[in-house]
Amino acid sequence: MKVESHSCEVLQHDWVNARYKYLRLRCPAPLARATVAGQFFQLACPHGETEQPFLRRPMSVYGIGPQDERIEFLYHVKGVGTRALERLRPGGTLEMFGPLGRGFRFSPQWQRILLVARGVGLATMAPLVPLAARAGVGITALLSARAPSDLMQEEFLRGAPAQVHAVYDSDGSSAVDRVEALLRDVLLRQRFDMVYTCGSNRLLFLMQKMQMRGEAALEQQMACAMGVCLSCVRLFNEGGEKVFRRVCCEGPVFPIATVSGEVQFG
Amino acid sequence: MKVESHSCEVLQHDWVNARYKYLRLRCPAPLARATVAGQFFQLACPHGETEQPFLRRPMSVYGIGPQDERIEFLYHVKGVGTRALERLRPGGTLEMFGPLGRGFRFSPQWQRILLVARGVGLATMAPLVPLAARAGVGITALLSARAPSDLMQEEFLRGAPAQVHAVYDSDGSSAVDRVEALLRDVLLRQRFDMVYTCGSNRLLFLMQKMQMRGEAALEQQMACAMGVCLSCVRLFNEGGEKVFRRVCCEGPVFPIATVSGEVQFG
Amino acid sequence: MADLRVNIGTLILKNPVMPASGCFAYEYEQALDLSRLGALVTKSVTPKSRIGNPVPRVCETPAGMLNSIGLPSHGQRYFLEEIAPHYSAVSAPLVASVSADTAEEFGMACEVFSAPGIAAIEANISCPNLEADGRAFAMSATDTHAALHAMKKRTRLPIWAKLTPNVTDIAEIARAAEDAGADALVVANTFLAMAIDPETRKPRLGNVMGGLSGPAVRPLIVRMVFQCHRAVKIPVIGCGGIVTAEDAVEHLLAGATAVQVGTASFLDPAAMVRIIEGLEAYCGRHGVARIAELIGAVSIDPGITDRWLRLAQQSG
Amino acid sequence: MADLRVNIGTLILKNPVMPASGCFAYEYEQALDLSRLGALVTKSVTPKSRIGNPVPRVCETPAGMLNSIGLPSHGQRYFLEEIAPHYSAVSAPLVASVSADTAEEFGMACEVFSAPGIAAIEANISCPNLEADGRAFAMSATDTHAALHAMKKRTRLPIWAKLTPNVTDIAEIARAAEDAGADALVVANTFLAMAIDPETRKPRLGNVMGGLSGPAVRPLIVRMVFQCHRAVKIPVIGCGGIVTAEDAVEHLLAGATAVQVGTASFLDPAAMVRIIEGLEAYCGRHGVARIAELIGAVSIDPGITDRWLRLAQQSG
Ligand SMILES: Cc1cc2nc3c(=O)[nH]c(=O)nc-3n(C[C@H](O)[C@H](O)[C@H](O)COP(=O)(O)OP(=O)(O)OC[C@H]3O[C@@H](n4cnc5c(N)ncnc54)[C@H](O)[C@@H]3O)c2cc1C
Ligand SMILES: Cc1cc2nc3c(=O)[nH]c(=O)nc-3n(C[C@H](O)[C@H](O)[C@H](O)COP(=O)(O)OP(=O)(O)OC[C@H]3O[C@@H](n4cnc5c(N)ncnc54)[C@H](O)[C@@H]3O)c2cc1C
Ligand SMILES: Cc1cc2nc3c(=O)[nH]c(=O)nc-3n(C[C@H](O)[C@H](O)[C@H](O)COP(=O)(O)O)c2cc1C
Ligand SMILES: Cc1cc2nc3c(=O)[nH]c(=O)nc-3n(C[C@H](O)[C@H](O)[C@H](O)COP(=O)(O)O)c2cc1C
Ligand code: FES
Ligand code: FES
Repeated sequence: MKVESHSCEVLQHDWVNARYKYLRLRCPAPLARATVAGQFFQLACPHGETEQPFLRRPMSVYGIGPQDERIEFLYHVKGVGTRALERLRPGGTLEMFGPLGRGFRFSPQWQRILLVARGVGLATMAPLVPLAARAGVGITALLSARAPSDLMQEEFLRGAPAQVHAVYDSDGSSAVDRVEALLRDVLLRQRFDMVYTCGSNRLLFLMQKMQMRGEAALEQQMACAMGVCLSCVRLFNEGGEKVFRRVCCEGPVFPIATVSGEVQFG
Repeated sequence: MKVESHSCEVLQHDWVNARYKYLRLRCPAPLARATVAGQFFQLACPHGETEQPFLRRPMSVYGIGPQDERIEFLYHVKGVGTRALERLRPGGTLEMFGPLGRGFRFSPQWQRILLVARGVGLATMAPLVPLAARAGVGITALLSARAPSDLMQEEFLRGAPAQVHAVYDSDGSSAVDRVEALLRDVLLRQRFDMVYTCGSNRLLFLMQKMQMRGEAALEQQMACAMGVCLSCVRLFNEGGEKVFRRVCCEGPVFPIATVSGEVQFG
Repeated sequence: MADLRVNIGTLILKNPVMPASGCFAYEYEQALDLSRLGALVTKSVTPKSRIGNPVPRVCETPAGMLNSIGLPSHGQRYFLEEIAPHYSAVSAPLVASVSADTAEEFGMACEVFSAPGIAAIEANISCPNLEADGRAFAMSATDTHAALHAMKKRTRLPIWAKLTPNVTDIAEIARAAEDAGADALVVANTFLAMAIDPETRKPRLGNVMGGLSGPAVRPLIVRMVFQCHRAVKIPVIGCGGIVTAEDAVEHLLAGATAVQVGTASFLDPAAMVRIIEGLEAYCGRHGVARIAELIGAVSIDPGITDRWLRLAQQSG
Repeated sequence: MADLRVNIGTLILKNPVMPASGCFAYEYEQALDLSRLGALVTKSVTPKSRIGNPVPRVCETPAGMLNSIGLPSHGQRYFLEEIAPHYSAVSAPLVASVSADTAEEFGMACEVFSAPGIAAIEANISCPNLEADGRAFAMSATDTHAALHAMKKRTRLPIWAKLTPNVTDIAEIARAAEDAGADALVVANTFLAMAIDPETRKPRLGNVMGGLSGPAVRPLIVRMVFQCHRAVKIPVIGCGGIVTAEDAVEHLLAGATAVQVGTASFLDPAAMVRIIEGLEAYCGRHGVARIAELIGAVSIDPGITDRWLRLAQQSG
């Protein structure tokens, strides 16, 4: 079976900063071999005295391997589920199923790629970094964060060489017009075989406006994560038509150009 | 407030034999000073992957003190709740509220008491042992079990001196008629200021038939454990009349003579 | 500090939190200061004495419990003489819950309870355990109207009608109760349910069926509170699945003026005080000056379906 | 090894476990061998295409979830051409779920689905999301009868009527469906419910209300299965809150001939196979030779109330 539930052992579980936590698991199967960058798992967050998360939580893989049974996550402690997840201790057990969804396209023949990330988007795109580094593909990264303390550049690159442009809310450099200018500048100087983005609708729509071609990883509320329940739809422009696609199985990675604005709720 | 919820720290949690587990807690309040033998607490069994016990579980105190904030339990791992409870590890937290119910009567002036126990009944009566021992009150105990390996005599006496009669299902010595003969013999040789029993309806009704006066601790399905919901009633004979009493607050300890047979369900 | 007061008709409650009937008795004074509660609601009393249902009377279910206590009762006299006096020193108003077998008996019961010390009567016209298969007054608009009408004739105390959720259209029953003069609605009693032990093949309750309560039912009751609030002008008191202050806020936003807490007290006898304190904190955090502002204040985007449909026309 | 076969009318299922409509699609072949299932039940299809409800379409609740997917559908032709062929190599019979706006449309939909490869039609006469306030055919005995009647006229395939639990008296609706010729009942669809986020004050679903499913509702549905089983002679298929084999046994004991598994598959996509294996183990452990022995086999002590009342006469 391609998708199975696994009882994984927590090997390491540490705070990266005040809001993000790093989780390393030992899986009972060689999941790393089956998982590609951009895919995700459904995590069963443990029940606690005050939190009883019912649904699974989707989390992109942040690290794949190097051992076959090693999978890593990097996540934002945000609500009921992640607060419960956060309390797992090394030696404890996490149930999860996956890998799920379609990952990013990547070719070792490429010369250079551009990664545009904000917040958790960084976790989703992180597995592309070692892939590129190993293949000698050049990496340019534009990382956006609230403040320097939130950037997680180290966690993103994990030692790989890259040209990094960091922008912050705290100094105004992350404002859309300033990022646009920065991006134009970068695009003038470098040619990219592929552009990826994740973590910010604002950045995504900016890149769309700038007619940058590439891939974006999206999020949506999920129940089944296998294409069955139709809860996770988003709207796309495909061949002049608007169509609904399921983020869990037709994504979470989609061509940047196709992503359509969404009916905002409320 | 007399009854409060407490977050207790698990200090020790070990198997006593294949079915019983011993639990020692450090409470955030001097509960030991407020608790008497025969009283119980409502334990919030932790939620696990497969077990999500909703109601609290009533457990008699097995050990009170010696430190003011130390409370011990001895329990049978039996169903959903106790299986979940069993998985708590030292350092973990257990929520509970209590002490609840009315405990056993006891007087340090007494000369000798008789304790008739089977199974978990032993945990409920155990706090009487150090009480008697400290006051120089003689202890005679009739312990009934499936087999010698189930007896838990050490756990019951914890080093206190006592005259023990052990009977077993495995050799037929626990049969009602043989226990009756044994009890008659014991009652002929010794005078008891008080007789206690817990853990077996068969033994209880035998003692009732033999017109032994004393106290029995009873069990019943509970929700509130504070006398509010009326779920835990049992039937009693009081002054020639049959009346319902709430085990949680009018008991769990009742005079042996008053306990009435119950409408057996199914 | 936010103003937590709410009005149920002429009755002013110092805060919107009170116990649910059958989930409260003076024994809780061991765990909380009863005077802190918005009101006290007692276990339903029947005119005649009853012994209640066979044991086991409770069992647990996923995020909830079943009960088939079945209204054991020593009768109304006993209540007035032995129970009510316990609360005389408590500042919270006393609401006496009554249950009866006929509309007429309901009327008479209200007359008996029109006594000093009782601030309002809650009419449990919905207990699912009394009649076969759980049928009750509140399962029919006509019967609801008849019962309330009989009660309003016999007393000048406010009558709160406690509805059953086991109906196709709760708004219809709500309107019937309002038409007959009910002063408030309690939404709602328990859901008729059943659990079987697969190991023994026996029902888990002596009475076979019982009422489901607890967090499991909260989304169902919140929906009904919302529907009733839209259907009537009298206050709705939300009752179902409240464990935390946030759960209480959810009920208020849906349209409840006050809330009742049942099952949660079994898990923590001080739950109601925790909830009151949590409401104060919530109001502080959200800049709510008067908790009454929250009543029915759920923020529904009226344009969403239109915008969604407009999308539809564009999509394949 | 126990015989797990059960009969739904003329249809013989190799075991009593099948998916619930809307909680299954061929994508699950990645997680389990579809041929192991007792039957396959597909997402409800409407005659015309629809886009479904605004997002968010799901949220979680205590021991359950709400959904307001709202029947997005590409229509019946698409189903026959694009969906059904996926299952042609699967040995389990294919049950196509249909939903429609009028009795007549239900009838026509059944005619369209009377096609090779479809073994039975499940009529979703209960979806709470379609009409305002969740009203559906199965909320009225008359409408239920009319819809079933229209369908039976247009097809010779077995029709399973999927009831809504949002009713006062499910047995009455069950009888109406049976009278109109339904070959089996599916008990039941989701409960109309609502959840509000206290932080944002917004409903958690784009559609405001949605259907509650999952373990939270099991005691409610088990009660309804029990009531329907007593009310009709046609098979009842239990659907609500089943996560484990023991939960499935509970449904069977209450009177279900087979069971549908919905929400549980979202938590573990291989849940149905786990349940089938668990049923084999249960039968082994309990010496059950044929699983059909369990249907309606709840052991109710008829004397208990008498014995209890006898007590009552003795007690004060
Ligand atoms: C494919 C995918 C990959 C993701 N990868 C990561 C990652 O690597 N690191 C990370 O920190 N976060 C990631 N997220 C977001 C993450 O799933 C949510 O932050 C998380 O579910 C929040 O759960 P909670 O219970 O803490 O929050 P709550 O707000 O309490 O969640 C309530 C419900 O909403 C859902 N939900 C809340 N936020 C989101 C969201 N943004 N997307 C989808 N569902 C949501 C939850 O799953 C849950 O069902 C990913 C989301 C998706 C869809
Ligand atoms: C006052 C009192 C003191 C007790 N003291 C002890 C003790 O010291 N050690 C010990 O091992 N056991 C004791 N018990 C019994 C203990 O409460 C049950 O064994 C335990 O609740 C079983 O829970 P479970 O979830 O493992 O079993 P399950 O059978 O899965 O329980 C299901 C439900 O039934 C209830 N239940 C099951 N058995 C009993 C029972 N015998 N009495 C009351 N409710 C029950 C549970 O609380 C739960 O709500 C005591 C019971 C009472 C009433
Ligand atoms: C053990 C128990 C006993 C109850 N007794 C009564 C009662 O006597 N009268 C009544 O109107 N409701 C009674 N109820 C219903 C509650 O008042 C309340 O409506 C229901 O439990 C839902 O609220 P909750 O989810 O907060 O428990 C009882 C509920 C429980 C759990
Ligand atoms: C996401 C989702 C979608 C559903 N879609 C349908 C549907 O299209 N047609 C239908 O008859 N029932 C539908 N249902 C109801 C289920 O078939 C089932 O009746 C309900 O979920 C109860 O079972 P459960 O508790 O096992 O989930 C849906 C349920 C869910 C959770
Ligand atoms: S989450 Fe179910 S279809 Fe995507
Ligand atoms: S458990 Fe509630 S009255 Fe005893």
